[in-house]
Amino acid sequence: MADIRTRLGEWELDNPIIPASGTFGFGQEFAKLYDINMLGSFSFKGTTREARFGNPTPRIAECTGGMINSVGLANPGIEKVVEEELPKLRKIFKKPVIANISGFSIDEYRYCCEKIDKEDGIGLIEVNISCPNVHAGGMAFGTDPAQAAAVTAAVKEVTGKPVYMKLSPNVTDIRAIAKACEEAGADGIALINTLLGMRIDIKRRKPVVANCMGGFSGPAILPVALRMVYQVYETVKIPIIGMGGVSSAEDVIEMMMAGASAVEIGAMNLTEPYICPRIIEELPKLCDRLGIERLSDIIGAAHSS
Amino acid sequence: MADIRTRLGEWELDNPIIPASGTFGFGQEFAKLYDINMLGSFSFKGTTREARFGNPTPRIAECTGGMINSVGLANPGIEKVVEEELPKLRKIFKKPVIANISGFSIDEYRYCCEKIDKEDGIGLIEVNISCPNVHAGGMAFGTDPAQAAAVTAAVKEVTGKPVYMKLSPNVTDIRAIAKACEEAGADGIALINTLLGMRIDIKRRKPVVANCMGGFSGPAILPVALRMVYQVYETVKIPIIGMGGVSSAEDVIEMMMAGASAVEIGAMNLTEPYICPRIIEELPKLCDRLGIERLSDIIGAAHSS
Amino acid sequence: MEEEFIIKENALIAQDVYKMRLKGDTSRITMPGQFVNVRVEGMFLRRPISVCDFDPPFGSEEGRLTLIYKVVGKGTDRMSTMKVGEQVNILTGLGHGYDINAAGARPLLIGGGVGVPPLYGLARRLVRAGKIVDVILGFNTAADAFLINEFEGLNDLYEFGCEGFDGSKPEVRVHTATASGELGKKGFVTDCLGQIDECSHYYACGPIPMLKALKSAMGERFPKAAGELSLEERMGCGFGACVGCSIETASGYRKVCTDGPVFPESEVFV
Amino acid sequence: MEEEFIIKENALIAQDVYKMRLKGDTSRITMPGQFVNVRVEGMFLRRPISVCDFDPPFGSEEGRLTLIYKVVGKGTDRMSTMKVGEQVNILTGLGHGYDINAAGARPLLIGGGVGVPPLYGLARRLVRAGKIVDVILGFNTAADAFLINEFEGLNDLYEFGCEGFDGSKPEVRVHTATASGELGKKGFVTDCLGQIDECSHYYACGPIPMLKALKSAMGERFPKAAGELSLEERMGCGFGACVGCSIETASGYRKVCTDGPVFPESEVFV
Ligand SMILES: Cc1cc2nc3c(=O)[nH]c(=O)nc-3n(C[C@H](O)[C@H](O)[C@H](O)COP(=O)(O)OP(=O)(O)OC[C@H]3O[C@@H](n4cnc5c(N)ncnc54)[C@H](O)[C@@H]3O)c2cc1C
Ligand SMILES: Cc1cc2nc3c(=O)[nH]c(=O)nc-3n(C[C@H](O)[C@H](O)[C@H](O)COP(=O)(O)OP(=O)(O)OC[C@H]3O[C@@H](n4cnc5c(N)ncnc54)[C@H](O)[C@@H]3O)c2cc1C
Ligand SMILES: Cc1cc2nc3c(=O)[nH]c(=O)nc-3n(C[C@H](O)[C@H](O)[C@H](O)COP(=O)(O)O)c2cc1C
Ligand SMILES: Cc1cc2nc3c(=O)[nH]c(=O)nc-3n(C[C@H](O)[C@H](O)[C@H](O)COP(=O)(O)O)c2cc1C
Ligand code: FES
Ligand code: FES
Repeated sequence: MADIRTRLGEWELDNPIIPASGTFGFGQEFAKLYDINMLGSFSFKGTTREARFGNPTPRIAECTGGMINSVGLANPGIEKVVEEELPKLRKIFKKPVIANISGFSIDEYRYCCEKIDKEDGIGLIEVNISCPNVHAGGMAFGTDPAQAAAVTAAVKEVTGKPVYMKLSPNVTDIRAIAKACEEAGADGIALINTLLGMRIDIKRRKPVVANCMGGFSGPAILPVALRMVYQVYETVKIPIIGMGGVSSAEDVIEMMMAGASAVEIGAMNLTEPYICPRIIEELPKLCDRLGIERLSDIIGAAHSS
Repeated sequence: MADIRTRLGEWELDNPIIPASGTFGFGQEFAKLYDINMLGSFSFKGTTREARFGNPTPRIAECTGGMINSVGLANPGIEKVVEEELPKLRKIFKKPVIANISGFSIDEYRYCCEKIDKEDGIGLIEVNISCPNVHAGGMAFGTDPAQAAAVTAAVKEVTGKPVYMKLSPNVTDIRAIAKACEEAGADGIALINTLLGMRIDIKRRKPVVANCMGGFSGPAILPVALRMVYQVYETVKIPIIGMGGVSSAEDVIEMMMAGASAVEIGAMNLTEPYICPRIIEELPKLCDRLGIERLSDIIGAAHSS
Repeated sequence: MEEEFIIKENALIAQDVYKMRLKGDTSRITMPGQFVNVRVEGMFLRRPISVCDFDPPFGSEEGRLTLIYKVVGKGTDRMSTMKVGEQVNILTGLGHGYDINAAGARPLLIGGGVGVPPLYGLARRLVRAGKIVDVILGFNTAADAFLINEFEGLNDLYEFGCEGFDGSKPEVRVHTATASGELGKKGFVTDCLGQIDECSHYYACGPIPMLKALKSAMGERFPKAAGELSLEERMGCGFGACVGCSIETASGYRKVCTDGPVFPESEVFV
Repeated sequence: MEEEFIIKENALIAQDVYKMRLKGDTSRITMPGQFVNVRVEGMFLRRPISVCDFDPPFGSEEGRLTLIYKVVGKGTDRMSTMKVGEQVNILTGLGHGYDINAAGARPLLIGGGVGVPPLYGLARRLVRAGKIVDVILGFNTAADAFLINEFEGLNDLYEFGCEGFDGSKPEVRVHTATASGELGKKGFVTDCLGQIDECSHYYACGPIPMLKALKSAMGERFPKAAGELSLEERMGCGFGACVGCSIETASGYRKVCTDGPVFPESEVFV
């Protein structure tokens, strides 16, 4: 049987499968469905300084091969996450978790990461820089290399934990952003977040989601995600967590061959709640069929040397 | 029965349905399947100064809800298009056609548009600026507002025909590109071209298409296309031809409510060759069901006034 | 939570409205007012549909599940083409349903349009518990109406005493309103409130404007009766993971899919 | 071009290889070596499959179409689960097939693996035209082999004279090679060329390495025989619209889907 362990820097994961932030809450819902300790890890719901309701509803729309969400970082706020969610989580999840942190200012990122830094059982911090920067005209931190670097440097100052910058795909040149994060000290890159998309309700003649636009994800976006992971792998030396549209063991292999050391699965958790355990079961068998002895050997295999 | 005519500037189309460039050749293949005069118009295969084989094969890959092509602007060259294809076309197609022009330098765009300017039966010129600029490091003309404006201004100098700039979606801010084109004199905007994507063959451990990456299109990209058409409609005053993932009469309505005056259909022609006549048949019925008397009334209807 | 069901019936019962009967493991469904999330081929998201009625698996008998849905878009259209014998993948037993224990002696059920189905399973259980149940059903036209006979039928079912109950003779009193006036009272469900003489507790499901009108009408007619309202919201998952379906309530943010879809009337701002 | 077919059979005939028999309008198929493009639910692109054999519609009889395909990925896997009676949407009569008129008296057919199927319909027509046909079939192992008996069977079929022909007694001579040596000659199709005494023209279909080896071996063994090779390329449309399948040939760029899939051996660089 193939060895499906993988590493993110110093951290060895039993397998590369990680439910993505925003699709797995703080683990409690899925813990009722299966033993979540079988996962490589999971990334908890994007957390900000203050509690947030998020955007007005409706905030979900159907698309071919995927969905739009405009949940808008609904979360209980860092205080409550640290004081309530993490202790609850530790009772059911024995592995390190990924802390997904968001913010609307560099200060907010720093504040949240500093809080998380003091916590045990955090495998790494995933810093989501796709939120609009309230201090700089509302363009996302993740769309400008200089701002991406500034967030990276700021959070690196306040935490000793590995910092993975989670990039937005809504950019002209993802390589420039990834490179800027690496140079500012990031320990890894996570990508992709959702594509900005919209749907219109032709009966009501209005956008389907109240917030007009939202984040598009699911199997439909896999080709874009693979392309960006591939590009970033050629650009940086730090490990990559690949995600975007992954829905099968085959897709996991594809993502790793593109350059990912581990793979997150987002929207598919919502419609097929047992997707992660199923992929974890299938993965060693698929490796055997493909003649892969150690999964970690194939990271970046699609690149011509 | 609803009136499904629409206008692109001075040009009145019997209906908004236009097969997209690269998926309809020069009309000959489809003319064997149905009377192509029922179309609003069609956009012919992207034409460059020289004849091009395009990229090496394989250059097609399957995706969820779409496909990747790395055809790479294979075309017979402007000379042959003008001397052979257009005369052949005029025998079977009685409506104005859309001339899709590509280039790798501003000179090349100018050269081709000047040639086309002398031809009859051209409804408008669609200038595809998603090709890499050989004189400026290979980044596409369509990813930089200044370069997009430079191409627009250059071709406007050599032609009196309406010039629609066809934009690439692989950018951080589509509004800035569209605005730059409008200010440089464009008569309209066509969008979106394909998303840059890739797939990996996990058996061969190599990209599926020989050229590594390619253009991703088909129903999967509709949400991104709608979002961009919506954004551009709020940014410019010139008409928009909307495209990207349209596969049904409902999608056509959605695209027009987002802001498109006419709608192109690309990849779907390849897998469902009768898609355009079917949509043209369905459209007035759907309008009736939705209480739309004149299709042109709904252009931009999803925008809050 | 994820179960395979087999379709036993999928029939048109009113204009654009279908009844789908299924067999499978219903053991996770525990309260009327809960819903299921149905996988529909070709759609990414599942489609949430209220449990109209259910029976738990019993011995070697499989569980029974009835759904009633209206074709409003691509997903429900596709559902309407599913065939008897086909397998359907369903997330079952989702959400928090109606609290039967709060019914009191004279519960009142109010349903509008496709809000009617979940009240049927509730009514059946209330009758079984020996209650005198008033049911107000509202539709636009006669062509849209369904389940009226079935609600009436609950009276026959229990006349033969096929279930034990707590003494008082149970009964279902059906009141109908149609906007067109073709059936029952001309008007809305609220126009039937005059026909109700007593109400210990109420249960409602229907479009937001109906719930809004009802809430204020009930406040006047039966100010002491507490109520429960079933809400709808676009859902990403249906089991609490995506926070797509949040609403603001008197007691803070709540997820329609897990904290609801049934909420105490006093909690929700409709 | 777009037709609905009904599946009459979809059976495993060798390791991962299925034979699908269909009924429908085959009138656009005119030459063996053409292909069809099959819509497979859940896939965006259609799947190109060679016509193995076909009969045109005749009177009230529908046309018959046989496809043989190997499961190599998601699309063909899905095809293998299609059921008898199911409807399949197919673009038919695509491409340019084998030129029967060029056969001469002693045509030679060479097929490797899933390149074998299109040669069957060709062989049947050549026999009907009174030819003595040599057929070389190459497979990896015995488990991969298929159609051998059917090719042999073409002899019986025509012994009863059920078709008129031009005088000479037609015949099919089947030569088999397997890389494993389990069946026929151990080795490749080229290793069977020694068994062929005459060749007026040849027709081949198989993987590129086979075509390459064949082209040079034929140049030595039968330098005067012209040949036709069937090529494969990933396709966007299959009917000439997307230029996805272009190749460079001795006479310029050609589309595999419309100018091919069968090309004169002298034209193509394999
Ligand atoms: C808890 C709950 C219980 C429901 N019970 C029933 C029932 O018993 N019978 C019934 O006919 N309908 C019921 N609905 C509404 C039903 O879910 C929608 O009519 C259905 O999802 C529409 O799908 P569609 O693809 O046909 O429409 P489309 O408009 O094409 O759907 C597009 C997307 O919007 C969502 N959507 C559309 N309308 C609604 C809606 N009203 N509520 C939630 N999501 C919606 C769809 O699920 C899908 O994701 C219920 C909804 C909820 C939330
Ligand atoms: C003209 C022609 C005739 C063919 N005839 C036959 C036949 O008679 N029997 C048979 O078994 N196979 C035949 N093939 C090959 C067959 O098309 C592929 O095996 C099939 O498309 C694989 O689909 P998949 O989804 O299972 O594989 P996947 O690898 O999952 O397919 C992914 C994509 O690649 C394409 N693809 C994969 N392999 C090939 C290939 N070899 N050629 C072209 N496209 C490919 C698929 O069509 C699909 O678009 C033919 C191909 C061509 C071009
Ligand atoms: C409902 C939903 C909520 C999300 N919330 C967050 C979030 O809070 N923080 C974050 O970094 N990404 C968030 N994402 C993005 C995912 O983590 C992931 O990057 C993206 O969905 C692409 O993966 P997928 O195609 O597998 O869904 C969210 C995605 C979805 C569908
Ligand atoms: C096979 C193929 C070839 C294409 N070639 C061109 C081209 O030559 N010029 C161009 O402007 N766009 C080209 N496109 C892009 C389409 O015109 C269209 O912008 C894009 O595919 C999005 O529409 P769709 O999702 O409906 O396919 C091509 C697309 C495909 C699928
Ligand atoms: S629908 Fe996902 S949390 Fe309610
Ligand atoms: S496959 Fe489209 S031109 Fe050949």
